[in-house]
Amino acid sequence: MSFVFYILATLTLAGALAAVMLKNTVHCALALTVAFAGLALLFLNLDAQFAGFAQILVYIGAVAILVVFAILLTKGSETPKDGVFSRTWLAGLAIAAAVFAVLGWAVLNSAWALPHETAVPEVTVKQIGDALVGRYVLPLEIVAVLLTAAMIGAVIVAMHEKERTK
Amino acid sequence: MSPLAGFLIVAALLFSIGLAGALTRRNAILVLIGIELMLNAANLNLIAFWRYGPHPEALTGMMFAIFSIAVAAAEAAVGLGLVIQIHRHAHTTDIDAMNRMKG
Amino acid sequence: MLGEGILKGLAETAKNFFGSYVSSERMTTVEYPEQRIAPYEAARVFPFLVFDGKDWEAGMRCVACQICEKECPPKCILIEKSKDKKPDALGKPQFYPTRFDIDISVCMSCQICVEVCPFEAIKMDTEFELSTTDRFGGLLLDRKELAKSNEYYHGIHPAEAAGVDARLAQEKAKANVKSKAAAEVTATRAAVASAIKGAEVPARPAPEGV
Amino acid sequence: MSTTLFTVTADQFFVLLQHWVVSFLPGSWQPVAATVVSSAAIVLLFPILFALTTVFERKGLARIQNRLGPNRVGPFGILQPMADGIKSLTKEDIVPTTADAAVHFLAPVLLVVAVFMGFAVLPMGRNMVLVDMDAGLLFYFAMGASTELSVFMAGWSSRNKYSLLGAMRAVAQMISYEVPLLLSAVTVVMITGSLSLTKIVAAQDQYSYGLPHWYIFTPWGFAAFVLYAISTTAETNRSPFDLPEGESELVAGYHTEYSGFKFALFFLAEYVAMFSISGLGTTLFLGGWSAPFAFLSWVPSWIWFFSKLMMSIFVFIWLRGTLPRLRQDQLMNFAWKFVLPLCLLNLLVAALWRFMGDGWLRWVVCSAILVLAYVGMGLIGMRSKRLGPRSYRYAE
Repeated sequence: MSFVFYILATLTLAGALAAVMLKNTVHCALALTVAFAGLALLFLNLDAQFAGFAQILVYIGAVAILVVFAILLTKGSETPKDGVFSRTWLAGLAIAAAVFAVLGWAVLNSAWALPHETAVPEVTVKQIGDALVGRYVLPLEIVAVLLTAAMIGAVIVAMHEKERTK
Repeated sequence: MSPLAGFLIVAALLFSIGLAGALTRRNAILVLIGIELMLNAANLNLIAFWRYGPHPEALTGMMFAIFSIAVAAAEAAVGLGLVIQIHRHAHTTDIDAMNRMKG
Repeated sequence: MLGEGILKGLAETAKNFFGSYVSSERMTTVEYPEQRIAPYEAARVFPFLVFDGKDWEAGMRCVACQICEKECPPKCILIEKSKDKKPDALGKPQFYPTRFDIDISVCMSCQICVEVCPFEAIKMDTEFELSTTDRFGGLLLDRKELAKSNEYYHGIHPAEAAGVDARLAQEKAKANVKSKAAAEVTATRAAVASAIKGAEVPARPAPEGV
Repeated sequence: MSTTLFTVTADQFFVLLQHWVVSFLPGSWQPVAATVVSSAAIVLLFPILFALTTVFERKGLARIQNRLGPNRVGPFGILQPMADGIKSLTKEDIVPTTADAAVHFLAPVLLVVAVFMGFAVLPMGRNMVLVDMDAGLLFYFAMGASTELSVFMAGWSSRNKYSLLGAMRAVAQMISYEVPLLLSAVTVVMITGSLSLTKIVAAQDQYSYGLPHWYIFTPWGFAAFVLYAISTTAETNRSPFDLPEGESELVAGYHTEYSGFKFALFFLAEYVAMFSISGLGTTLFLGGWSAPFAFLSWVPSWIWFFSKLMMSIFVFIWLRGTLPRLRQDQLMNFAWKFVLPLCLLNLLVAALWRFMGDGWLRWVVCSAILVLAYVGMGLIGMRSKRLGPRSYRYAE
């Protein structure tokens, strides 16, 4: 396995761990961005150029800022008085460890049967465009409608209700 | 261990870290961060299988990942909208305190 | 409303930009230390004390009446009256300030001291390059530094200075006339007095021999 | 196209220079060395251009305001950036004690890196592009999107009410103007059919009876260019949209608590962002490195790219000298209620343009739609704003 993969993997996992473990919520959000960047580089390492740039554009460009805005709007940057982890944190950790054990076991046992074509797939943006409007035109339209609905929904949910607060 | 297995292990680890975050943290936004991580882990799996899969020219894995990125962004927007609304109403983002259904 | 306002603005600034290369009198600023803009007649910075003639101490018009000290809003003038008197321009013995300090770091150039001064002794200067290295002593001007000749006054505010001189000359003339009249009155009174004295002297002996 | 030896070498001068420099290294290292040499050239060239632009900006603004501008340091003030550089280097670098030191330090570094990454895909001359990516435009916007985060980090980490307010305003403005920026670029992609910037410039590099096929000369291209220009001035927090660092209200916005070299880094990042986004503008709409007229194509291609770049920089300065600053709500309304709808309509018009086939009809139809929409939006949008000569209630 290439050396680059190890670096990127450690970068992403370190970012993810920091995003979950840190006390200061804004630091968590910034660590999350590091995880997103690591993932984008992993996508590029897998020669999925379009997905890698889309990931950077969507996640680092928008979702990270969204999370940070939410933290500030809910005054989340002050550390809560009664501890950062919920009371039942041990159970949560156990469940997560169990899930990882199952997944790890599944991956290791089926390692021999996994496909491993090493040919680098030559993907041009034109192919992706044709696929999007060709074979995947229905999901494209559905995602478009979904995004519009989500946008309007988020605005209405987070809007100040004038009448109730009177 | 084939490179694909390596990617799968990293994706599984990322998924469990996200799950741990979602289950153990007290702040609602950190739960959303955990969910984002889990979604990203799924994307990583999709692209890994597409890259090392039998015929990558079908672009199925990558398309799936791109659509999932779009959906995850929409989900994050609505989720955070809800969190902000709950905070404005109940003045807290602590999940343990959100146990009353009263409007 | 369709952005033609923006275009007009852009055209205006473009005219300025290219105009400045074409005609240099559009330039409103000058290269300060080398070139200077001629000072305006009504410009004022900090006050100074006017004196007539050559000797600044003898010719100083200020009579230490301290009206300006009382009227000064930021209280930046300090006057100490002299014990003895010295004759002023009209020859009338007047007090003079042994100490007349103005703190120009406090003075706000409001010109109230000039307006209230009955003796045209304090006027506004146009000298503005007064920066010093030390903050306190350097900005406290004493009597000697404040005193400037009437010619200097004519130099910076010609019209105003001419008006002041005319008024002073008129007062002097009126004073002369009054003093002449007073002199005549004293002379006649002296003459009458002497006449009475002359009359009394013979009168006192006269009653014996009237 | 006179292809005498002289013009070709002049045109490919930098490419040949790069090959010559790289030829000293052993074979296996050559590709890596080539990229290193070109990126070193970019990283050196644009700070120098930044230094020159600060002088042009101050002198240009001065000339607009009928004064001379800096002319003390060096002939005509050319060495002024040297003086500013030394000043910013020697100034003490104060970090507020309550500031979050790591994030405070990281913000300018991340910003400068993100801003410089954009140049990798810009074609600065005939086959003078650092990385000829198939999804070049997408890469460019991905890098552009990551600058907002560093702006926020700067604002939040300096623990100062004004800088946080400035950062929130800057991020809100950059996000709401990023959508029209992308949409106006998408129209060009629709017509060219490719995301790669070299193909976009190649599509514009033809001439019909002397006039170039630049996209700005088509109705949808002109509209997209105007919307692109508006979005770029907003994206780089410049001229009428420089509310986040509005000196009058917010001291200096998100870089209030920065001093010394870190402040100079923010300054550098803002100007280099201006270069890279106007470089993209020239590539998308003004034909990148193609000559304005057929008979002028003997001039080396990179001269055209940089002259168009400096022309756009001059327009930035010109706008800054002319327009007053917009309020935050005006700015946001303008973005979401005027620029975005026009961008969406422009997408429609570009599609119409593409499938209506050649001929004068599509010129008339497209420009008619755009002009009608512009006038309609302008009149309807402005009707409720009671614009017109000001009426003074008290002072006459």
